[in-house]
Amino acid sequence: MSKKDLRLKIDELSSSIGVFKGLDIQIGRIVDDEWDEPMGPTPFPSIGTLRDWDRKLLERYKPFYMPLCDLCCLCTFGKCDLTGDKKGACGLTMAAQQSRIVLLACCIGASTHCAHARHMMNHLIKVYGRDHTLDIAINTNVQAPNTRLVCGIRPKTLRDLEDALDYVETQLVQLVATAHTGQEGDNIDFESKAFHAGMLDHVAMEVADACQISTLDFPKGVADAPMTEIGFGSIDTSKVVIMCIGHNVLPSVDIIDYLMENKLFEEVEVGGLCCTAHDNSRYDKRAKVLGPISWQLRYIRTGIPDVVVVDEQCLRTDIVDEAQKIGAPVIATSEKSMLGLPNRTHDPPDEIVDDLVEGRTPGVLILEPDKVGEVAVKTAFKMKPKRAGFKPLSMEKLIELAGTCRSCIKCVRACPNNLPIMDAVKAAAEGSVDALAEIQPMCVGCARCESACPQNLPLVSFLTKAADEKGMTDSFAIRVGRGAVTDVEIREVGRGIVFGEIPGIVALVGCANYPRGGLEVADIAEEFLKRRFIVVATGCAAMDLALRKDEDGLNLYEKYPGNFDAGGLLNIGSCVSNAHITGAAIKIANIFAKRPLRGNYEEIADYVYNRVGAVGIAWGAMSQKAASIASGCWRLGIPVIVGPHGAKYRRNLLGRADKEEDWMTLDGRTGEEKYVGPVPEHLFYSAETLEEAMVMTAKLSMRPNDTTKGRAVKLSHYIDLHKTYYGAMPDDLHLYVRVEADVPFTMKKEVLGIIKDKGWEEGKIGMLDPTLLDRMVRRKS
Amino acid sequence: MSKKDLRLKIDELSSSIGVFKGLDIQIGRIVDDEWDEPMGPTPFPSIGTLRDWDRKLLERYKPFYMPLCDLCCLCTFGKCDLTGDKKGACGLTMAAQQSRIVLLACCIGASTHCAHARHMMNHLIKVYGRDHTLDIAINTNVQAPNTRLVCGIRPKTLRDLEDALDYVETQLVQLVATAHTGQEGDNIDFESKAFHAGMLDHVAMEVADACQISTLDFPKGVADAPMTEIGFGSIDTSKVVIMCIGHNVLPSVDIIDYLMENKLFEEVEVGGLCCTAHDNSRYDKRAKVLGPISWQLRYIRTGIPDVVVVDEQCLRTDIVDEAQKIGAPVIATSEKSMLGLPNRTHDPPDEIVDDLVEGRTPGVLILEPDKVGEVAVKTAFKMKPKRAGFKPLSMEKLIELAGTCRSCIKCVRACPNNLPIMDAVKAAAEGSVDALAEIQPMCVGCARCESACPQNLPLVSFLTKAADEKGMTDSFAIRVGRGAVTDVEIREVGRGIVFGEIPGIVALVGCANYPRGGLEVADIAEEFLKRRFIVVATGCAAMDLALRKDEDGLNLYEKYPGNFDAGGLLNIGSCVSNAHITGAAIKIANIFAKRPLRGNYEEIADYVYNRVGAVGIAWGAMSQKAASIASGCWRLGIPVIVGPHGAKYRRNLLGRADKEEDWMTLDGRTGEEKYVGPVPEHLFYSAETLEEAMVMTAKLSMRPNDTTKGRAVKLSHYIDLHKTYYGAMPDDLHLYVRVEADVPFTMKKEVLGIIKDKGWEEGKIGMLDPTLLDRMVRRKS
Amino acid sequence: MSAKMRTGQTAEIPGPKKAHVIPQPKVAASLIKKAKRPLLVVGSNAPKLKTNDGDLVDSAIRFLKTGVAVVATGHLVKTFRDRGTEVYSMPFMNLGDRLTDPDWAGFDGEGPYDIVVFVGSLYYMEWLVQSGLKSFAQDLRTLSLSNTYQPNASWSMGSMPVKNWLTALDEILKELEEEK
Amino acid sequence: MSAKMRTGQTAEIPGPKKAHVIPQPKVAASLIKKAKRPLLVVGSNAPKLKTNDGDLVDSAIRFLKTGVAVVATGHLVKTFRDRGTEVYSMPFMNLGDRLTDPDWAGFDGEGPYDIVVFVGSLYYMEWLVQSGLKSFAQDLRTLSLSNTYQPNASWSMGSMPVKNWLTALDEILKELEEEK
Ligand code: SF4
Ligand code: SF4
Ligand code: SF4
Ligand code: SF4
Ligand code: SF4
Ligand code: SF4
Ligand code: SF4
Ligand code: SF4
Repeated sequence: MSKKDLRLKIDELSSSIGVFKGLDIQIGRIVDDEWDEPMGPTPFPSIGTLRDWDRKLLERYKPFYMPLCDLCCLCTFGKCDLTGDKKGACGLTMAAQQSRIVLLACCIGASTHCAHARHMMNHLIKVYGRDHTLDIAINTNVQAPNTRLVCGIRPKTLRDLEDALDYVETQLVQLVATAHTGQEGDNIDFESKAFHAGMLDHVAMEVADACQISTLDFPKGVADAPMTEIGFGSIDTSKVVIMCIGHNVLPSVDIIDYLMENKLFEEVEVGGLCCTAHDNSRYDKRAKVLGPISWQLRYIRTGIPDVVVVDEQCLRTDIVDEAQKIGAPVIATSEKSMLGLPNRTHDPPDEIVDDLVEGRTPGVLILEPDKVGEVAVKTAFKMKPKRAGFKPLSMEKLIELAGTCRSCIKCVRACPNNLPIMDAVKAAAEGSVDALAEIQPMCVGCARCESACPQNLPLVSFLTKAADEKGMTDSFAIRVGRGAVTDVEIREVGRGIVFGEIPGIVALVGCANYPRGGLEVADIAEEFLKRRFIVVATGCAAMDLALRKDEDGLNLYEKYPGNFDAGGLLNIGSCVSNAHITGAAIKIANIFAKRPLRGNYEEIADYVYNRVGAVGIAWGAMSQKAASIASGCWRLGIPVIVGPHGAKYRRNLLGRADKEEDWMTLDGRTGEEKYVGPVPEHLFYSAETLEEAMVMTAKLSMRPNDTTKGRAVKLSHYIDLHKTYYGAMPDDLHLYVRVEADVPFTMKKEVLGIIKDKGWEEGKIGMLDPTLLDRMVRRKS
Repeated sequence: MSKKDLRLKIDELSSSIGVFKGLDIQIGRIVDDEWDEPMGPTPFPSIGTLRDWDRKLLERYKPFYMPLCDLCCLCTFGKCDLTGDKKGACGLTMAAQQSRIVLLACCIGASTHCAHARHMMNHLIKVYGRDHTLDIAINTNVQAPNTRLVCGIRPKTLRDLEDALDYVETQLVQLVATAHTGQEGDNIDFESKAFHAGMLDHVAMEVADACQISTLDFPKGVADAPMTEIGFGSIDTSKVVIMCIGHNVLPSVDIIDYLMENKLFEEVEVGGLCCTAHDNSRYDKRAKVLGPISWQLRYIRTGIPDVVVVDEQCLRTDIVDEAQKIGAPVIATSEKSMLGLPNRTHDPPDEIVDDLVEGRTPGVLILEPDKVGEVAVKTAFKMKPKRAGFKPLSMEKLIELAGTCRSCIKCVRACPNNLPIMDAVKAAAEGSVDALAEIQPMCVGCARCESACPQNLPLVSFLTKAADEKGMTDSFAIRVGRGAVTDVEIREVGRGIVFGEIPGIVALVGCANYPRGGLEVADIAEEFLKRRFIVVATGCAAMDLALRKDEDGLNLYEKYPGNFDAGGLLNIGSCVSNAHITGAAIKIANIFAKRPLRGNYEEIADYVYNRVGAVGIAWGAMSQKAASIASGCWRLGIPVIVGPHGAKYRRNLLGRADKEEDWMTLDGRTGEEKYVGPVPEHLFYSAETLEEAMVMTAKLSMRPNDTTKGRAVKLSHYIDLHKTYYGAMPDDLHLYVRVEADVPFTMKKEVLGIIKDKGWEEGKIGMLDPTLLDRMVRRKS
Repeated sequence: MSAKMRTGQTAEIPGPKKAHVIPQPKVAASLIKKAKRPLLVVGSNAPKLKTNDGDLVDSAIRFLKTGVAVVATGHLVKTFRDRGTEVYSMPFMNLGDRLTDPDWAGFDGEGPYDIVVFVGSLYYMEWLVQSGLKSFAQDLRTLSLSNTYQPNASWSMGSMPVKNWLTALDEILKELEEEK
Repeated sequence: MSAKMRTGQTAEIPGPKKAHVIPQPKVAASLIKKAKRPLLVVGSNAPKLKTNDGDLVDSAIRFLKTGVAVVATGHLVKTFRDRGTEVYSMPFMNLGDRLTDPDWAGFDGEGPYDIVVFVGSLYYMEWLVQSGLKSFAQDLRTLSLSNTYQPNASWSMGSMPVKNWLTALDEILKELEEEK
């Protein structure tokens, strides 16, 4: 399958059926004839193709911009002051500049996944061949739903995935170009382009995960994926310790393979941070998960790792300096993160090991994954005894150093969360590290406090030591990433979701830039698991929710099953596995509702938006990847909630519940336009507190298509959560109750009383076959 | 030719030689067997392949960073304070962040050209077919030298160019990914990646220009390309006026074709701004060039255009508002710049015209170039009489408005060049617009003054009106863009350039963000033309140098010939034509010196760096494209000078003439390392004044390989310019005189006296077969 | 530069358009007093901030009693309710968005607010919302009463020690109460 | 905020690390006097800036006579030469770069400068060079003597009317000359 037409002119060709001379073959677009689904209207959409759909959403959910800076500094005309109604030297407005930065962030995010996919693909094709068959999930025909939906192709081999990547790359370059000075000028057009980047990102992520699942034999959508351990306590420090950081599993695979082949796994701990950890454990459950991105520094400061292997994305960019401090060599493995290290790809492994062990270089760059295993393992074995003398910060030293604090409060001002470090340091100087230990779980490990400290106090080490002292460095169970949701699962729950009887799907995704620590993610998960939502998780969030045990010593992974059904808790996998979450929504439309998938983006998005009560929560969203992942959800009509730091993405997309005219929706049966209420109220929303986020999640799970039974279930959760956290009934119930039957049975009297006081009348809010697309009306008539 | 291997499995194939069933063809990489040049070491280099070469350059030319901001604001961990030795929450240093922004700028720039190329290519293939033969320049075998050098392919058809674009896109996505939080950490690795983006940009530009030259029959490297007119005076305002802005010629081509087919060209003026103007005039010399980017607003404020057609890049993003003010409809034609306008691509032309003429919409979006011509022309004809009533700012009104100035000085503080607008406005209030008229040529037309003015005075209109009043809006000759330098020309001048007898090639390129007006570009051009350098120009610079006449009423294009030889002045063309400038340098190595070209980047760059005395000057460099174009020059070893605003690119790449050890160079004959003097001294350099830039240009034209005769010529220019502008002999001549014979004959005594006082000794500075590459030594032995 | 200009977080730099520093509590009080429809926005940090009245929620209730409309963001309204006081409740983001709409007639539908006073929010979140208002609600006057300078407001208290801030807050309230 | 803190161009915002404003000419003079190896950097705008001595080039020559080393950037050295005075000459960018090198021993090879004083440069170019020095020559003390605040210097004159600036410059020079 190729997206281009093709002409071959070959002087001599020898093939299995004979030898041809002067062969001249011309072939147009080669399509997959075996796929009987006809091509939809928008295969391989370009940057403007889905603009109308985007504008429909963006008219409802208008951007509220919060500039992170008054200026634009992107060209030498600048810096330009854009405050108020001032324009830049290129004519740009503040609104356009904010959306331009959103677009750039989404482009960087999507490029990151796409580049990662391309890099892996090249390697995997070398090893497994271009014709390697894709095998992504058990019991599943609709593999790679994002790719099918967007590209209109049905990938069967690695080769087919390359076509999807080609397309994503071409489009991303178009989008990045748009950010050039003097191109796009309209903020809504910028937003639409950001949506495009997000959609592309989900294709890129799907490709990345599809190729690694298929070749490396990761769990293929199984509910009972194996358990492994997470947390500092999971590492047996008497063993040799290799720490792997990043997102590209290939170098780690080589480490694991080398350990297996050489029967050394018993003597070595392979601990990962960030998505490499997820993917290592998907490859071999003996690989341990140390924790999310925010734990890198913390873990290095323990002094335990004997060698640090980094690949790409979400690394501490000062990792070489930090590893040097504990005498651990660094092995960099990606052209994207070369970290200034000498390229030793083509040198004999033993020479490299020798140079690392002798400290002739703080680290090396090895671009061939097949060489990383040997070098990393040999180096680690030799370093272990050499490093035996390393002493991490002692309690005495901590207290002594704490005494030198000048009370300048620079640490607090530098801390993204304004954590009260100064006071804790002063308490430590008096001998008590309780305050430090209390801070530690809320610390995102960024070391800005250290950087700002005029006394150069190693404050992150202070926190780590204090927490350790208090026994806060435990080990927890984590089910390894299972990958996609299977067709069979979709078939079973589709109805419940679409008609609202399963109250919703809550997706806990993204990074660890939490306002008050990662345990809040466990709080959210537990709240919605108890309420029998389906809870899916990926990336750092899938790790953080594991980090609390109940009285019985069990954590959420141990208490809730891993299948895609009400009350299920699914670790989907690493960041690239996020594509399976949108993929599940798409498959509900395709498999359950039989909507055509192929190149049919608008109809599917319209379906998901109006019928699938899914809500994404990226409580600690930090990165450009998080931005593009969210953006891909928006275009598909899935609302996303972020924590307070998420407001730094520069805008929210907010609906106006008070404007009836904003919520007019077509009835697919009649073509009539009807008010459906503000469902879902927002598309992108930054919550100030966890409690606010939970109540909002319940509210955002409502959809116009809910049956009365479904709406009643959803309302009951909304009301219940609201009562708990806001201390009263919600005051907007009149916007969500369509008919009396929508009201949860046990609350009927109370609710009807309230809403009638607000002038509620039955039938004002329509119950219909909801769609935003004109052409969907005819389809039904 | 395809960069991928290929497998075809076709159930039934009918071809000219028969019908095949069950055909299964597997083909590996298909190479161009007719090209007998063997493949070099680095075809299709990835983002790390040329890192060693980059590091060689970057060790000599270290970045001097000038942060435009103390902070990083690229993720939600931020904003991070990076001043001093502080690090961001991701571990990033200030140096790394600055180089990361440089990389991002270069990626945006290269993406812009690549996206433009892809967009044109798709259209041109539709019209001309994928097999359309490339025909880029007369008397030329080495077509597309950048593509040959970088990709190792020899493009012959549009199809072949697509392979180059595929590669560029893949690489750009890798580079953009690198800018993600937590990927690259080393500033020099970021710089190397920025070089990579620059190199890719030259391939993308070459592809873009190659495809339009070949299909639209632009001048193909002819010295005597036709003359057209530039300047406001070039437009006959009694005619219907269509104004085209941007960089993509296709919609304008359709306008011109429509005028031709309907025999309307006599009644219509088609005036272009920015590169669309260049390319329009390459297509048909009857198209007029209004001026560079900075004249957009100015020209609109005259009220003359009847319709404004915009395509992409370098637009005023507020063009719709501005056009509205003069009652001219806007036709947007690119998905990249949709400007919030309704998409009317699929509506009947007359309906669109009607809506525009009746003012039902301020503009429309038409994505099919084939429809733009009809709509633009018909609309313009109907608007002309309707707009007859439009009155631009009158002198009385100007004076009246000027009287309302509050003397708040906000306009001056907002002006990028601190032009004394307030005083000029106050003088105008008193009745004299002389001061306003004096400011106008130095004004970059950015309207930041207007934007800042609390009285909302239309200051740009003030300036335009005042200048018009003083008769400063003339018309000038401009030779249209000729395209590539031909092989024959290269053969003729190669020797003179490589041995230094032609003192140098000065490339005047880039945008119009001048510190003191565009006429400075004419000053530079004239200075070096008189000195018999080869002067090549593109983009806005090629326009600005036309804008002054001498006493005899002649401008530089009229006084100097258009061939690539000493004293020649070449308008190469639009921004994408910049690839022909690097292409010429590459071809000198290949054609004159017979160095192999194919996939052989390092050797060719080493050759150009050490032997070809080319200097780029982007006096008004503004855009991200200018950044990436310059970056492509750096990797090839061509130094670039920018004006003072260019320092806002955040860093210079500066050599240290005082450090002998930095200038050690291998002798290709012996392998010995010798000191060669600081030639060229800098790689990227921001000059404060024009005079400084001119003296530096002469200095930077020296190369280690200069013959004594060549060095003497170059030194004589350097000395002469230095005496003129610095009032004395340079004090660094001892670094450039290698042997007595290097000293210009007429200055022998004086110079030798001076340098001997400085301890100069003959022979200390080596004369050798210079190379930075170890492997080049063996090659010669 | 005066210590008062120091921002609440290191990297939060004031831009070309910056808040006026409130020189004295009286000035803040008179800004509020002069307004016809003032709105006090109380952020979710309020219960953690001790004041002379107890905590910032208690102080906000004092504001309410002087006739200033009060809205709690996050889920803070529960704390008010727990203390027997009903105030408006709205997510901070929604509120920021509504305030950029000149047609929004306020919680009571009586018309737009003419001064919006902020207190008790997360520093960076208020910074951002104020930034949105600075550019997109240019006619709205905003006042930040935290003890750290908020550059994006129209007026802001300067950064000051907690003790001074407590006194200042008290003085403002007293001024408002006197008027009553 | 005090008028003195207003930057020379609207969008040039002071960052977290900002120049101290020189409260009085004397302070500037004493900073220079106390230095062992002061360097005055004179930018290419100098001839256009009229001072009590004639123009800024003339004033720079007065500085030179008090023993301060002077370097002219751009091609300004010609103006000095035309007036019969020899000063150092170096492109502004080069100079910035050298100043970040702690091993650079100055124009006379006698060792690093301990205070670098700027005057007469294009506002934005000085802003940028000072920014480079702020982060990459942290131990270098810099002083900007223009009449607009330069936030990236260690010390800067505040923004002030030209008249006041002329007087201030004169006072600084007189202080330096007295010492001689
Ligand atoms: S891109 Fe536009 S707004 Fe930004 S700095 Fe350049 S001219 Fe100013
Ligand atoms: S490391 Fe922790 S305590 Fe320090 S600044 Fe970062 S979040 Fe705050
Ligand atoms: S920054 Fe360092 S010295 Fe200052 S208060 Fe914090 S710990 Fe103490
Ligand atoms: S946009 Fe960011 S980098 Fe640019 S000036 Fe503002 S804070 Fe600084
Ligand atoms: S990318 Fe790094 S330096 Fe920049 S804001 Fe994010 S954490 Fe801070
Ligand atoms: S339009 Fe001209 S005068 Fe006005 S700010 Fe721009 S450059 Fe200065
Ligand atoms: S900004 Fe306007 S009012 Fe102020 S000085 Fe300039 S022209 Fe006059
Ligand atoms: S030279 Fe610069 S401003 Fe001019 S058209 Fe090209 S990119 Fe635009």
